[in-house]
Amino acid sequence: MIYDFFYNLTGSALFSGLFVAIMPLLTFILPFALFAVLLERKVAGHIQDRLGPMRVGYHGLLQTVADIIKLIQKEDIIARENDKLLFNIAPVLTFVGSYAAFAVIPFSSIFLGANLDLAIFYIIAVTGLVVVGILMAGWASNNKYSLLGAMRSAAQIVSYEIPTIIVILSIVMITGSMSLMTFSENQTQYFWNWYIFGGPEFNLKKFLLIPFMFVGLIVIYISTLAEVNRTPFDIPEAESELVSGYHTEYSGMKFAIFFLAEYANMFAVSALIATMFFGGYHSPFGYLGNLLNIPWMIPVEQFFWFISKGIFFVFVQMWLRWTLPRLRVDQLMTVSWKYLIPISFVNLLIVGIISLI
Amino acid sequence: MSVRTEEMVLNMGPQHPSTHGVLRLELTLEGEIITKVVPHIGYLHRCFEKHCEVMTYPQIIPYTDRMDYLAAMCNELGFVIGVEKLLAIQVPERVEYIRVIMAELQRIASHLVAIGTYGADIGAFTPFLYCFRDREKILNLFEITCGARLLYNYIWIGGLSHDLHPDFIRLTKEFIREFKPNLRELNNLLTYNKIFIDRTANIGILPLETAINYGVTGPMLRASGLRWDLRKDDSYSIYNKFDFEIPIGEGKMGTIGDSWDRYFVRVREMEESIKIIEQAIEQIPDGDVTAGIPKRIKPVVGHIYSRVENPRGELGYFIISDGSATPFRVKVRAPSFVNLQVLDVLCRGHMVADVIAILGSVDIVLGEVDR
Amino acid sequence: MKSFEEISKLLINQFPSINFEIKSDVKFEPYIIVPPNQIDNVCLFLRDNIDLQFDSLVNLSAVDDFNGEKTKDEQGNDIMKGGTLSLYYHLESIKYRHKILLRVLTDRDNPSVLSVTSVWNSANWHEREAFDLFGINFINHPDLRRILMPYDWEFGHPLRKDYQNPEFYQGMKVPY
Amino acid sequence: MAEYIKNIYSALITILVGMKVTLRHLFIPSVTIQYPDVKIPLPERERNRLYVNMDDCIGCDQCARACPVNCIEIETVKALPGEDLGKTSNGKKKALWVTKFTIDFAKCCYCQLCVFPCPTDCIYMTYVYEFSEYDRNNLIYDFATLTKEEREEKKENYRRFIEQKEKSKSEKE
Repeated sequence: MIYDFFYNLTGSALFSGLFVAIMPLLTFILPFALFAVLLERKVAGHIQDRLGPMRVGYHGLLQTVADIIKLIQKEDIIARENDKLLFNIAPVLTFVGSYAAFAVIPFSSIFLGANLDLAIFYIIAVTGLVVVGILMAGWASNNKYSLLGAMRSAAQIVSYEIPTIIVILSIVMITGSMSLMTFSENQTQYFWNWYIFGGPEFNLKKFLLIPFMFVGLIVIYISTLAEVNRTPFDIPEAESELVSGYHTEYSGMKFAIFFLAEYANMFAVSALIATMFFGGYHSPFGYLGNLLNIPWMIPVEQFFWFISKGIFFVFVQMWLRWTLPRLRVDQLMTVSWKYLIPISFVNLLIVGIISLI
Repeated sequence: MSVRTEEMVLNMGPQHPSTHGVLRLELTLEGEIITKVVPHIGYLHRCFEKHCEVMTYPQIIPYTDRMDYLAAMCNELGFVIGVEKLLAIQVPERVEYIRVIMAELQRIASHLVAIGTYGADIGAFTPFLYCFRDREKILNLFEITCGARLLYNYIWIGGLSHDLHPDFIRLTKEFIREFKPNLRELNNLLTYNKIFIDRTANIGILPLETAINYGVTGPMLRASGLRWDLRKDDSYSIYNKFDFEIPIGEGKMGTIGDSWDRYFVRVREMEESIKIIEQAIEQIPDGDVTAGIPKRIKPVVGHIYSRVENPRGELGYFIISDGSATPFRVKVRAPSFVNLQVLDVLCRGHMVADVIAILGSVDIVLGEVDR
Repeated sequence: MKSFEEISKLLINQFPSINFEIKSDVKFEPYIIVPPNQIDNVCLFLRDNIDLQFDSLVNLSAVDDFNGEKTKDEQGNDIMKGGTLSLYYHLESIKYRHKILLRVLTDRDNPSVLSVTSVWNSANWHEREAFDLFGINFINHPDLRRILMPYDWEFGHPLRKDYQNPEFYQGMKVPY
Repeated sequence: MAEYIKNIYSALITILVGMKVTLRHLFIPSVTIQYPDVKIPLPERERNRLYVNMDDCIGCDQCARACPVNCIEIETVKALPGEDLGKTSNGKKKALWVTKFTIDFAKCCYCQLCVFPCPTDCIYMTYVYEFSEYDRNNLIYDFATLTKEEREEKKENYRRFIEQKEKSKSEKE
């Protein structure tokens, strides 16, 4: 959508392609990251009966801006023993891994980077880059703790990729296509058409699907938690054991990029779940735009609903972080291989059978 | 074909976020599994025993606070009971009651720190702040009575420095009323949490014979299944007037004597301490607390070993007096110093992340280990 | 639950060759003086005997009796010659709840005692502390090195009564 | 298989219970205060910085002896027979010039052992707890009220008074 809009506006494929690539970053991820860091600290504070940041700005609203400024003017230390090239590429790679996924996520019917038919396939491939970035960071910092942290998180992300893919497969089976746009289109207006409640058509299949959709949701939510390295799977930055894992040696702007990558990844994953199960940018109760028949109002409403669903899931991730203790590395592997993968396979099998009816 | 893994020595500490103070653990690892743990201590050695040889008896009490700084009241109580035995003086009834209330409040506060930091070590940060929020109320109680929040110098030889504050009793009742639901809430949040149980059950199992042979005491010994508590077995002060039971490890979530048992024994001990405080508040008599304090303390020549149930174990003072106003020698049997020896036996065959879990369940305070 | 007399009688007829000194008139806690080279056999017997079963070493404290004759060294601070260091062993039986106090005397100049770590493991660190702060050498102790003081502290043993603080330790002024 | 199902079930239930607890706390008002703007009122037995009321101090050195860390240093000069030093608030006659009364708050451990033995209750603890300094020596507070010259002068005429006494005694023999 946006690409064609800019293409016939400017006529040059290069410029419009470039602009489409930058658009999500400038308009969405940076403000979201600013907001998410503050939200995390406020949520953590109020869960623990304290206030969270209150000093900078009214009720701490400018806290993240202050953090960013602090990190920018901090010295960017590169140790003598570090592998310079890898050390610098690592943070960029982890950020690219999560940022590239935004290209295909439909924020609303018109606001979409590129309408790929293989959108889901593309997202899974791109988020694989994050593993490479983390391994690079761990290896390049040339210190015992970072190496241990990097190896652990690489093993964790790879082993949690499998249940995610299997659950995505079960959704793809139902909708028949891999493009996120068709996912959202199928789950039209009202919430009972969402996939979590069995999809758009009214028949026996819908009611049979509901329990397995819930199982799928739980499995994919847990495994995406692990992919984003959030509690209870935040072993790479396990402060108490490995003194914050692979990004121990990073400081200044590089550390800020790692931080940004984490929050971008968090939202990408929540957006994915919202699109797959909770009807993407569709509002649960129909559009105000239709009632007052103002046509341009609908995309704005869709944008709002999409953002609120994403932020709700990000909030649940934060809520989990301040409730649960951390799993050990081998327990983490048993959860993935012995519990999540078998369950998701069985789920896939049953959903497959149901979708044949 | 066994994979030849080359041994890797990992130094944890002395300024590591979860070693509860300045303790350096030298771990020899094979891959992720630990083969040997050598604790290096002495970073916080302030030669308490050398100070005692030049200080008069009342001047030593502020020093005893600084040994186990999380249970200062119990340290003072141990020393003061020893000196009172040397002087063979009998303390008025009201002083005994206040000392029991203060020791039990201090036990709850110290266990709250132990449980809070244990949760934080495993990764759950929220229970740590809930525990410290409750502990603040106890510190306020201490503050209105004797003025200080952590190191009190409140229990003197022959009496106390101040009498109870007029509304101390009301505030203590209020604290107990608020604390019971908080304790249940903590259990829901942490104790029965499946991830917490997975991280602590069957980790660092301490069999009873090894525990006794290594001289381990306190919640660690009780978690291994032995009902041994100095308040009942070697009853000092007026603990025989209160009925409370001694919780021991039953291996509910794993085998008897694992880290979960040590944690859960401390949680149940807090409930018992509340029972003691409630009974003590009802039966507290009136009387003057500062009358019995002797002006000049010159005990007769002799030696005495007095011991007290500190939240971490048996705290013993071996005091030798040569008749002068300063003790000839004071040797302290610090519970954390003895309990730390078992760490090597507990950690064998576990992973690095478990060392943190085991160290948290052993609950040591470095001020007491290094003296 | 055995009283002090019964235990000392049992000890005497178990080890006729060793001459124990029974001190029961001492203030507050009677004790038995055991020669340093026999301490581990005595402790092994105390632990393994059926009706004694002293299975836990509660406390092991070293004391500088400072009873030699005082002499002045060149800087004028007094140095002790002769005299004894004594070790007090507090033993307790968890089963029978009875307690006993043993005392071992070694001379101050080169104190050496048999280690009881083989009997109770808790003695390991207690003995290392006694070695570190008093200089008592424990024979066949698993790894006898300093525990509280820095490992390379070569200015003597701090808890002795005639201990002098060094001026500098690795370039740092010691008396702050 | 039952074990497998039980694990999953107990994991989900305990996580949900834990989340219920933290959700409830999200709406409970926070217990913390914004320190520099809001300060907690201190109880009246609070033990913070010491204060010495010098015109009550008779220089008896009880507090210095009672202090476990020897952080109080007092030097006094005997008053000459003729001099009148005035009375303390509770009517005790003062006989010593206190030329030096310093408390080193870097060493003080705030144990309040010095407050109790003071006969005229002139040393007591105040509510001031924010007195940190950049330089450790600024923490040595000097409470003596005599100026530098007066201290020299007191020492001077006391020494002269002693010599006079020696001279008169030696003349008497």
